[in-house]
Amino acid sequence: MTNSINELEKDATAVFLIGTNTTENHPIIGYKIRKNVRYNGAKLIVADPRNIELADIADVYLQFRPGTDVALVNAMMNVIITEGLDAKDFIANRTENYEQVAEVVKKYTPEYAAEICGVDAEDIRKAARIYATAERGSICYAMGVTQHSTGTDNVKTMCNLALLTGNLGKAGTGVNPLRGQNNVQGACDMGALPVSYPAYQAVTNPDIRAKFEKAWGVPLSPNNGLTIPDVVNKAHHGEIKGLMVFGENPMVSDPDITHVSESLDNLELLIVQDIFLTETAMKADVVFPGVTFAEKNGTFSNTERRVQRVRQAITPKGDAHPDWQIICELSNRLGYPMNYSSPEEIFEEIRTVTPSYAGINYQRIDNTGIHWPCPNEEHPGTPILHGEKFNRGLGLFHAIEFKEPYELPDAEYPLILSTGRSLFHYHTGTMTRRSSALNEFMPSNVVQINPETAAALNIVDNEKVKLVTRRGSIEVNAQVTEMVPAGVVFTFFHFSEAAANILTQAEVFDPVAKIPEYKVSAARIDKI
Amino acid sequence: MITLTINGKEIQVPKGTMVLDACQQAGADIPTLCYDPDLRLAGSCRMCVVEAKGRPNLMAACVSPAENGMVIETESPDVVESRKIILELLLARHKLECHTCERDGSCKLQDYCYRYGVTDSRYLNEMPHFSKEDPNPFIKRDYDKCIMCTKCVRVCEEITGAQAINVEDRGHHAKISTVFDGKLADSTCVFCGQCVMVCPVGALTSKVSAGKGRSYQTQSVLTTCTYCGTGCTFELNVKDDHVVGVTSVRDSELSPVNKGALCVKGRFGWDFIESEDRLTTPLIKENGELRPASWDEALDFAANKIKEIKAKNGPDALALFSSARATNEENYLAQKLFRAAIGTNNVDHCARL
Amino acid sequence: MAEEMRVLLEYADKINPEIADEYVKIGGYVGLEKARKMDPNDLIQEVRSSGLRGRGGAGFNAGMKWSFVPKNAEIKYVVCNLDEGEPGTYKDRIICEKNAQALLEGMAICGAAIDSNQGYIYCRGEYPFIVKLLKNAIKSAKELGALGDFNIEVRMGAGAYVCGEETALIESIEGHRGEPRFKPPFPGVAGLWGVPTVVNNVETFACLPSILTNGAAWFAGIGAAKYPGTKVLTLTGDTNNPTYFEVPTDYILRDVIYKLGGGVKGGKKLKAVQVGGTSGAFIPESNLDTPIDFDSMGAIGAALGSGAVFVMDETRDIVDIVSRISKFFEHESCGKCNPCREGTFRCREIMEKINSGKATQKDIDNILLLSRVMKKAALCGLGQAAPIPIESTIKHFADEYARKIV
Amino acid sequence: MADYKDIIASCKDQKGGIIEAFHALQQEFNYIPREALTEAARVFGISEAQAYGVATFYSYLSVEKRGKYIIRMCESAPCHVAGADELLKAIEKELSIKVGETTSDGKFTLELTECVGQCQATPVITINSEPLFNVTAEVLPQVLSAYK
Repeated sequence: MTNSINELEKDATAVFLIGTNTTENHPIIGYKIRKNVRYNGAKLIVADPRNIELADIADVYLQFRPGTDVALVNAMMNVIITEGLDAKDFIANRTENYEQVAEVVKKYTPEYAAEICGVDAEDIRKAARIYATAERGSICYAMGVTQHSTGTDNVKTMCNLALLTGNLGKAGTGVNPLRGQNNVQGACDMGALPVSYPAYQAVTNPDIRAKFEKAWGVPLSPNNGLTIPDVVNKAHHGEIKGLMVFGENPMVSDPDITHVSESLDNLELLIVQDIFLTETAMKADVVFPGVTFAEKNGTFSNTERRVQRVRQAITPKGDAHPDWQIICELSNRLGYPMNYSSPEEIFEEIRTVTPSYAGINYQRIDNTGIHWPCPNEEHPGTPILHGEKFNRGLGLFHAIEFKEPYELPDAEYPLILSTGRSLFHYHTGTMTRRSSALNEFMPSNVVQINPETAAALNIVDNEKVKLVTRRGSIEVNAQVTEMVPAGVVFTFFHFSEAAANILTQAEVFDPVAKIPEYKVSAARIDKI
Repeated sequence: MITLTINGKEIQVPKGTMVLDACQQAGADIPTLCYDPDLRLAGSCRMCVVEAKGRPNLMAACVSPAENGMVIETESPDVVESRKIILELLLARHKLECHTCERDGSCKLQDYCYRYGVTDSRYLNEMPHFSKEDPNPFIKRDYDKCIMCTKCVRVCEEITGAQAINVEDRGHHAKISTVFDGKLADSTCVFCGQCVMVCPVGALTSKVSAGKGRSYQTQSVLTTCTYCGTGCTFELNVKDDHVVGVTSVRDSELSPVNKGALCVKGRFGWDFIESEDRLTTPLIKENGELRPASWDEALDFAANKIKEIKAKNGPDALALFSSARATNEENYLAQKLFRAAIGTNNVDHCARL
Repeated sequence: MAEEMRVLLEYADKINPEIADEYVKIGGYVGLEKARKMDPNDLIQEVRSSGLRGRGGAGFNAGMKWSFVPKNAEIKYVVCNLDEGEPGTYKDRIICEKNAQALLEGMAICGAAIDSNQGYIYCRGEYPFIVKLLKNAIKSAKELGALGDFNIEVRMGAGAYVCGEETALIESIEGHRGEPRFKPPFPGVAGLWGVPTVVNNVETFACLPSILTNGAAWFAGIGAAKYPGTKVLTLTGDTNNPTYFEVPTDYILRDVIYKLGGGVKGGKKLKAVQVGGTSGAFIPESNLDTPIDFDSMGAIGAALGSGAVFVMDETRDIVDIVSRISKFFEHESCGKCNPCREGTFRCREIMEKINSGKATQKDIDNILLLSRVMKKAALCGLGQAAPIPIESTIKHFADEYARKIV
Repeated sequence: MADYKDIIASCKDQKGGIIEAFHALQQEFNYIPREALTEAARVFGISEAQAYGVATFYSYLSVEKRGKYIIRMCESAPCHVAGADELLKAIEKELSIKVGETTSDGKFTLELTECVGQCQATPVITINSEPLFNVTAEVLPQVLSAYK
């Protein structure tokens, strides 16, 4: 997030939610937005194919066709420019490449986009006006925007919209991806990415590489590494021989599980380090028992870049070891000594190679976490990015054309399938399926179907059906609900026994971010 | 600034300060049941009444603005008498089963009865019978213990925004209910348990923690939630080296993102930690079956295999899927392991999924 | 002096209250016209100096109340309290049935004083026919142009005595549970939908036209000096003449009962009289020579309240009646605050126990203690007043209780 | 019967007018049907739980089905001393129902009420809000026979 969470409760006078079912997937953030709307009169625009809870209190609700984000937002920009609502000073002083965007969005009139997106042109105008005329407008999005073959385009379009209206760098504004996992921000910050060391320092940059070679005392590879989908594919081809999976469960979370399974089976070595014998761990050659967040010390960095403490409450179960110790042990056996006495000592090393974390230490975040960047110990942290200038200097507009999703419905697979999360479960269910109350409340998967679609298919609520795509099929109960529009079906990916990712596509990714297109697959429903 | 006298002590407070805050500033501990600084004021429990000189009635400190020249007594005979009688009235409607109550030891009604020496109620006669089983796995609702502070209604409406509950009926028949007094699961309740957080007595408790330990038997450890990326903080309740519950931290310094508010997963989804299914020993695959192994055996096995592959196919034949669930420290070490110890940048995690 | 003095009800049954024109013909809407020409400050001052005090119960100077309304507020409301729920009271209904236009005119005068063009009448749910009457009366007045730009909307309650409390009434107009708000803020500062609101009773508003027409000094000269004007009373219980009267405020209670009321029914002796509705104190025969005005009543521990006068003859069982009254408060407590919700419930329990002859002196002590706490700690007037009949009867009719306890 | 949606819609311009809508619904149905309460909550922008709280607060509103004619017996002190208790017993006997119940033919529901402001002619009962004066046990059957 460019901005902090609490600004959504107090400072934002308009919030544009797109592709985020906030009250279910980031409940506390959702509650704050709702509070701001109800009690402070903040305006709310919700763009989501599903009629999510927050749509009920939205000033404008755009129930658009999955995958048409760029057309929708380009049309909003068209309205803003046409009606002279753009932030001319901000554009002139702080951005570049505006003209190209202005040129591209010309053809995206609300009527043109309305046709593509399946919404009312007037609603696009309303949404554009609300966001553009708000004193402080915030954009929040989640996987609904990113999990597309055009995910990067979608995100860039959101940035364009914020740049166009000057909604950056102030409290209550910003472009705010709501990140789905407790420490996905931190994992990225720490360089758990194939192209960067900690703090997004490129592995291909010789100066940076030299810095890390010095810090770590060994020569380092100059080449970008592989992303998860590439690793899976290369394992399939036999080029990747050994894989260590640490606290992940690709056998549930990754696209086209059949393909993933074959890839993992093809490995010479699969090491899995986890707290449960996950679907992935069952395939492992060796399994290391790690511990939960309750059994170790450390830090998590949340979606607003706030680095916070995790504290050990109990001793590790059985002979499980804190994960950091396991990694050290393994490293020592590989001839690269890692001898840390505590997570705090590791954190002290992190600070020396991670400029954005340099000013943070355990004492400073003992009570209240600090937002990075925090370059030194006197620095209070940075809840709001891009205040005076952007990292690259000027904010760069990207002219983006709308592209259709890869797999569109056809006669054989007439429905659009999207996948996502429920309030009551988390990710691959490793933890929540083993939480007694959560699993009792929601013990199995469902597929959400609009009543119209259900009627056409002669399907009633709670009926067990077969959900089929070109990759495979699962059997789930139908949940007939107005939450999804006609022609769109939605299912959850938490349930390994009816795994949504049997259905999703492994061959289609966003070309830049390598994110799978979980939000659009062509599907059909068969009666059983 | 205005000046007022509290228990004979003159203090200055900014205009607009409530008498309750002024009293606290003056070191007077005012009992409250319906007051919550994060919620709309109710002024209804009347436990916080104080005596202001020259006023015919007692005033509820939580809803009365301090005025210049006020002379206030916080434990005068009239005040103490009123608080005692209010406590007796509440006791007369409160199912007294402290011996099995989850909130024994962390119950405001109990605390105040102790403080004012209220042993029993002279008004004990007919008891209300509001409780009925609500079949949900999260929240136990025992309204025979409810003292009608309405904090649950307000927190549901104002913090969570679910608006699932309200006061039904009126007068002595008034009770907390969902629409048509139905099950929580059939209402707009999202089981965030904010109502459990604010309940001052044992009317609303966690079913997941039931019977596992009371507040005085547990230690609390402040930590950060392991689910979504919001970064809520809470306390893990620990008894005999087991996690037995999650409680909220209302302090905005200790809970800067959520101020004690949680979602259903954060508040009720912690017992996987104690699951029987936990992996407690290393495993090695032998003849297609995973079997327990010692740490040395497992680590040596992994290290040797890695070395072998690296020697044969180069470091780029190896890859790491790191974890968005693990700590920064662990992710740092994991990528360092692959980059420095093995020599490949094939490091990724499931940020996209 | 033992005559009625009819000001509000002067033309009772002589004009049709629904027809503004008939009211105009007897001099109606002259006061409003006069008020509209005055500077609002002068108008407030005029009302203030008339000495008109609220006829609803609290007896607050009406002009003074209006003067608290912030001048700079953009939106303000005038609200009429027609929720007369005090048992034995129906004088606001009579005023509407006989002279509804005076109420409308009075509200518009208040509107002119505080610069508001929107009024609400909150009529109790027991009076749907009055709602109809008022709607017709408003329509007629609007059609005649008598109210100018002042609009009045009628809202109907739904059976809740507590909504006679002004903040509960406001909550009810807003569509909420009729639970009283804590004060401050007072409605004059933050009332209906959070904006400054004047809430007055029907009778208070209905006094205004004559004050404007005849002058403040005229009004101030009627009745008791500190509570001038007339008061509409309703006589119930063991009276020969159960009806309504309008009398000057220095009229004494004995004359109400014996002259206007024609004495106690059946020629029996009087045991007690309860003034001001069911929350009023029980007054023994010895205090009958008290004038009915607010302060004189207050001096004997009673209250003029709504102007209901409930007569009980020598055969009446005081404990039984108070027991019934305690049931009323149990039923009407909104349940918001502890002393009232629990207190009214326990009061009823104990009163029934006493009434059934099973109670001891300990129960009397307990109910007196509870009464004391309710009076000083309850949130609103309902809980504070509920114990008054109990306390006053234990004080003045101790022997009735003594007879019933074991 | 009129559609509850139309009834509610006719009140929607009255700010905060959900109680007015409830009255209008009761005019038609004599109680507030569940689906109507849900609709009213939606129209007036409050939660169902809030609407339910309002509907159950006021003694003249009911969320439970009631008879065609709602008899309310005033119990307040002036009616009490005029013999309300005896009259109540007579009504219960005459209709063979207790307070809060509805006759088996769905015609009468008996409720208690506090003062209805007609104390010039006690005891008072109301039938569908119309006050009836000086009702005694003797005249009761005749009074009720007027309601078909």
